[in-house]
Amino acid sequence: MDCVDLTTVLAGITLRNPVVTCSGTYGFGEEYADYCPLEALGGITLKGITPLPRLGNSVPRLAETPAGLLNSVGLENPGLEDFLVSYLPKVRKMPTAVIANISGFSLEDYVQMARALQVDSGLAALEVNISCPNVKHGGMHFGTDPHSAEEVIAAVKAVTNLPTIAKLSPNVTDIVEMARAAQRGGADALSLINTLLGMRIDIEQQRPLLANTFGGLSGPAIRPVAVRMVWQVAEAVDLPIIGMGGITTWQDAVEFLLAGATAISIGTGNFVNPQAPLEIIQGIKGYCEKHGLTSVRNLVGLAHKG
Amino acid sequence: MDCVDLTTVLAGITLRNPVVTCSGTYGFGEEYADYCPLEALGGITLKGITPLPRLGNSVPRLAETPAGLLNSVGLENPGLEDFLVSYLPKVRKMPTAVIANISGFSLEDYVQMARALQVDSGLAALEVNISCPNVKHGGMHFGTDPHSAEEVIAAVKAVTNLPTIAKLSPNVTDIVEMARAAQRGGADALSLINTLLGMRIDIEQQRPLLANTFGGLSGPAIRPVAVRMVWQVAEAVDLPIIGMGGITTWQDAVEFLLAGATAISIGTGNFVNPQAPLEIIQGIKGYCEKHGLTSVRNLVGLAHKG
Amino acid sequence: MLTEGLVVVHECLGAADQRLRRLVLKGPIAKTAKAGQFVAVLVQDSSIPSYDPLLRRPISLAEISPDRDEITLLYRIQGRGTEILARARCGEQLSLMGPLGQGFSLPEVGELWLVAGGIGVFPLYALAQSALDQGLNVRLFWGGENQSFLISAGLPAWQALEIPLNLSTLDGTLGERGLVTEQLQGRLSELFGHTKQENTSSPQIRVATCGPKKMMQAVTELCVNYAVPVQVSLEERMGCAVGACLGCVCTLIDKAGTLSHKKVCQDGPVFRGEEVVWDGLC
Amino acid sequence: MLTEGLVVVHECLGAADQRLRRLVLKGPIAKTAKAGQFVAVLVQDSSIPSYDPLLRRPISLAEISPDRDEITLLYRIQGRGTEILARARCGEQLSLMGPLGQGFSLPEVGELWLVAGGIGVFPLYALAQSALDQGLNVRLFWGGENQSFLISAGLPAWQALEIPLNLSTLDGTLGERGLVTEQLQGRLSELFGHTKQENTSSPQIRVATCGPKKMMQAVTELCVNYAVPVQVSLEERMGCAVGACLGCVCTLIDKAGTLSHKKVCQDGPVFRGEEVVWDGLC
Ligand SMILES: Cc1cc2nc3c(=O)[nH]c(=O)nc-3n(C[C@H](O)[C@H](O)[C@H](O)COP(=O)(O)OP(=O)(O)OC[C@H]3O[C@@H](n4cnc5c(N)ncnc54)[C@H](O)[C@@H]3O)c2cc1C
Ligand SMILES: Cc1cc2nc3c(=O)[nH]c(=O)nc-3n(C[C@H](O)[C@H](O)[C@H](O)COP(=O)(O)OP(=O)(O)OC[C@H]3O[C@@H](n4cnc5c(N)ncnc54)[C@H](O)[C@@H]3O)c2cc1C
Ligand SMILES: Cc1cc2nc3c(=O)[nH]c(=O)nc-3n(C[C@H](O)[C@H](O)[C@H](O)COP(=O)(O)O)c2cc1C
Ligand SMILES: Cc1cc2nc3c(=O)[nH]c(=O)nc-3n(C[C@H](O)[C@H](O)[C@H](O)COP(=O)(O)O)c2cc1C
Ligand code: FES
Ligand code: FES
Repeated sequence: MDCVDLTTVLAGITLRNPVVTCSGTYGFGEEYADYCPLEALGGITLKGITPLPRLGNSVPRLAETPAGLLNSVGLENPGLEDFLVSYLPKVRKMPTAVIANISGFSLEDYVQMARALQVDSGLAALEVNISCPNVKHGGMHFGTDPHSAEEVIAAVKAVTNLPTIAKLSPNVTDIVEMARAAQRGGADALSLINTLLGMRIDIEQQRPLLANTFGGLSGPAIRPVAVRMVWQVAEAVDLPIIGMGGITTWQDAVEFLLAGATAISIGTGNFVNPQAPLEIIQGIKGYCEKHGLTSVRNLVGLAHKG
Repeated sequence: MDCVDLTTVLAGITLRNPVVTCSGTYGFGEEYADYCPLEALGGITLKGITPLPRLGNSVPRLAETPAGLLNSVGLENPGLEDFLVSYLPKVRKMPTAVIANISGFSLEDYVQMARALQVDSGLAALEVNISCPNVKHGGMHFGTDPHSAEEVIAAVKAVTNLPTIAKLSPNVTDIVEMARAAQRGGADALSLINTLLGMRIDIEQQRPLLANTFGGLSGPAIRPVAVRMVWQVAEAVDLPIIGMGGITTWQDAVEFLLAGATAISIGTGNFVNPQAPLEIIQGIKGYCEKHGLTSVRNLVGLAHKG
Repeated sequence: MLTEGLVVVHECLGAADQRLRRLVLKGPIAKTAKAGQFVAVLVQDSSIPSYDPLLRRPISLAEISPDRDEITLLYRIQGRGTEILARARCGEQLSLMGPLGQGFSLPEVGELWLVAGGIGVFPLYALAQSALDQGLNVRLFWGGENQSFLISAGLPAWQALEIPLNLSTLDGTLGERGLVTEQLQGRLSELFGHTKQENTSSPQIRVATCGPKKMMQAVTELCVNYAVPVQVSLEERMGCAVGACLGCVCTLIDKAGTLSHKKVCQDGPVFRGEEVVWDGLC
Repeated sequence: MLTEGLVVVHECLGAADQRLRRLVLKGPIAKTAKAGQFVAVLVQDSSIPSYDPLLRRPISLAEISPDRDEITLLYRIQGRGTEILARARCGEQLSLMGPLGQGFSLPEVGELWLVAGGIGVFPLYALAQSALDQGLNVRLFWGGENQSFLISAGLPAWQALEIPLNLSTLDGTLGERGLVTEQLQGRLSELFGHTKQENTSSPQIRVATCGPKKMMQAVTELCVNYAVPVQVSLEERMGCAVGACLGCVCTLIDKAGTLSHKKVCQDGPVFRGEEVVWDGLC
């Protein structure tokens, strides 16, 4: 029988398949509707929100690099209140698992949002972004200091009944230490990785190309770093991982699953091919069939055993 | 007058021009002789050496990634003694500034090599690699802990009269902190950056593609990270920087100079185009002419002033 | 909509040194598109996917022919993306997202003045065609570097529309020497005199403009002075092109003075000129 | 030497489903190259530089024609690099580094047996030509998947050399069914009997082999058993291709049992089979 079970379980949520989309690249779930039916996806992650509305950074916010993309959106978002009023009602109706993504500048910021987002909101989980490199104060601190990371995750866990996913920054010396901190804080799962801090200079203008000087590097260029971090964390920490960073093809997705990710998430890849998630789901299925696996869950971490 | 002065001064050494080649990618200086005359280069950096000979890691040691290259050579080298006997005599005759690169597994390792390498050896400078990510023990420690970094640089400085360049790892939370530590240790200059730790998985074999699992990521993919680190360190630390990471064209080189590098170094780019250093020297010259600069030194850090 | 466009024409537009290209694509987009909208083209060397460049390129629709299922894109080769695009051959399929964005809105009656700077003229051609189809009076103000540029960038096609043309070149080799805004200003003051006014009895004029930011800003200021409604077509670097990444925002200010961000790709690229905050920082 | 090669022939070799290509390049390399050496080809889509793939591809010289300044490369499309290479058109220039490596050494007199597995036959063709030019007796042992493969991969050209051919296929559609090593073993034992020996009075035979690692290892073991000198042409992933990066090492063991690393690109790709440590770990 060549029927493959694509469902996967992550932090207590059952996903239709292991393919999710990344925060900040998929808007609030409606923007790509013409390209990729939500009901086909394992889940989507919403744009990161903060307690208060933010206009974000000036343009230019985007710059291409070899096989990569720098962005300095700077967490532009409508703020918690408007999110609850204008967006959350739609989320309830979405035919897939919806993960909210929250960012903050203080412990209280995170707590305020986590308190407002509960199982009855229709969300499947809460992704706690402690890693956005675009915000001058706050973000980086939680993402690079294990003690703060533990504290913020614990504080979120204390006030929400939603499964909590800690999203970690790759801009650290020791990703395993950060993962362990999130685990101690009570995280139910980990998202790996956010963007690498980078920049480009416009050599004709002789100044940084991004208005904000620095930006987060995403896309295929960072994939080897992302796979390595997923691998290291999978070896050391017993939490499910959502792997991301440069996935554009099903082969990339399989690489993350073999490295130990339970699900994978597509960000920049959507910009290149808005049907990438669909093609990746098919590709993973085909790969399982070819290798005689009856469930995609059997793929997870397989490369560690060799 | 459109004549441009390409000479640059770095840690007390005058370089014919700011274009150097990276350690580990240019052998011991002779391998590329048919492709790129040494006398055209600002300098070359030799393959990293250790006190004892090393066979390095198993093959495969190389894997391509999008716009990048993973390597896990693992510091294969003939060891200090053979280096002194078989290679150093040739170095004396080389018509360019030659920088030796040393790696170690203990403070004593570094001291032993630094003691053996002095101004009278014909070398122009010593690059202390505290960042090689391929060695299971040792390397990473010096490269990621500021206190150890300071210690090892100070120990090297104490026993050699050669200008000392600290080569830093990008796999850290805070590159500025590491640069400051090297400065406290007495470094005369900094090399930024070594490779990012990454990996690839062979999805057919279902195991890591490199025999050593992890490798160092180099090439254009990492350039945005390298430029960012050069920029950050140039803002914070008053030491000349050799910028490297993904340089393949003169435009890339100019980007690093504008970010604050006094010289630049070409690694993986040589593999793509063994005449890249020559083309880059010409390109930098042309850029200076076009922008009315009489000396390449005027380019350094220019993008910070905008 | 994600769709393929079959390359049916891909040729040099005008003098080779202008590096302009005309690309006609057959596909379903023409059926639903309107002037001012754009497509996001995957620029890749044929069938082997590459990440270099990574992102699609937004290109405006310069002509829309629903009867023939064809859209025309006009572009200048200016960087890696367009250089690779320029290699697409007839018979190849290009991956397109589109039609994207909101496009221009046409007045019911009256006169439409198009004000173009350089290759900003391209999307205005589709607009001119729709406006003429609808029976509006159309006039083009167009400034460019020199005669060679204007002729290369489509002047003959504009002449074929038989509408009044006010041309300017920087070097005076064609039309008047100077900026397109000077001609616009001249014409506005001819009609309305030299002072600001809200004279609703004068002809119903609307302006649509596309070109360099500084020029569109100047056009907007002139129009605001004369109380002439103006639509501007903005450009910004794009990631997703569908409103999902917030890469391409512009800043608007409403009558109450409140600043907000809009997405050029989804809410634009066409905006009401009076609402645009031109210095972009907020 | 960094040089350009003008594509004068680029064609399908044999059946399309074998994905084999024949590429003839005109340039100075032919003047100095010898059999067993290789070139490092930049695989890029024409003039616009790309990092995808980043590295050059090493390809052996399958024919060297100094009189016409031509080298022939034969290759199989197996991945991104060769897929892009396959798009080079006649009249284009490819950037080449070469000739690289040390190549085979030919005996003065006697018989040269070539043992090829699959497309490992390609570099052996240039060797056969040199050996025949030098008046040596040449024999080919060649194993492949099936008849279609052998015919596609150049059997007619080998037949034209009028040398003895011992062919095997896995499915028995051409030559003997089985492995090429079985034929080699048969022939060796015919000549030397079934036991190990150092019989220097039997014909002076030398073996040169290229193919999958496991096959070359087996060939080497057979040769060592019969005290026949064997040269093997190794493959390893390459970075610089000139000995500067240490990416491509292989492990050798000398008579004293000392292990050392050699660079396949610079010290090889041809090595004495007896010296190769086949499991590669040290
Ligand atoms: C809505 C819209 C419509 C456009 N219509 C046209 C058109 O009809 N004809 C035409 O020639 N050009 C048009 N452009 C600009 C076109 O997208 C860029 O000129 C094109 O990307 C040129 O860059 P390149 O890819 O060759 O250069 P590269 O150097 O490869 O570009 C590098 C990056 O900068 C971005 N970029 C470069 N220039 C611009 C620009 N002016 N605006 C936005 N992003 C830019 C690219 O998209 C890319 O991400 C339009 C842009 C937008 C936003
Ligand atoms: C000395 C030498 C001579 C060769 N001669 C020939 C020849 O004459 N004909 C031919 O068809 N092939 C030859 N090869 C192999 C050829 O280089 C690879 O087959 C080719 O790189 C195929 O990979 P790709 O680029 O299409 O695949 P990709 O998937 O793009 O390759 C990915 C990476 O793996 C490397 N790689 C893949 N396969 C091999 C391999 N077998 N050996 C070494 N590296 C590999 C590539 O160089 C690249 O770095 C030779 C290899 C070496 C080392
Ligand atoms: C334009 C853009 C905006 C992003 N915004 C957010 C965000 O708001 N919150 C967050 O946690 N990650 C954000 N990210 C990071 C992505 O979710 C993802 O972790 C990263 O891009 C790596 O995946 P990729 O290479 O597939 O894009 C953003 C990325 C991009 C490209
Ligand atoms: C094959 C290879 C071997 C390397 N070996 C060394 C080494 O021995 N010592 C060292 O300090 N850096 C070593 N490096 C790192 C380079 O010197 C350089 O810092 C890095 O590759 C980034 O530059 P690039 O992107 O231009 O290659 C090596 C890099 C490569 C690709
Ligand atoms: S390009 Fe993504 S929101 Fe406009
Ligand atoms: S490929 Fe660099 S040493 Fe052989």
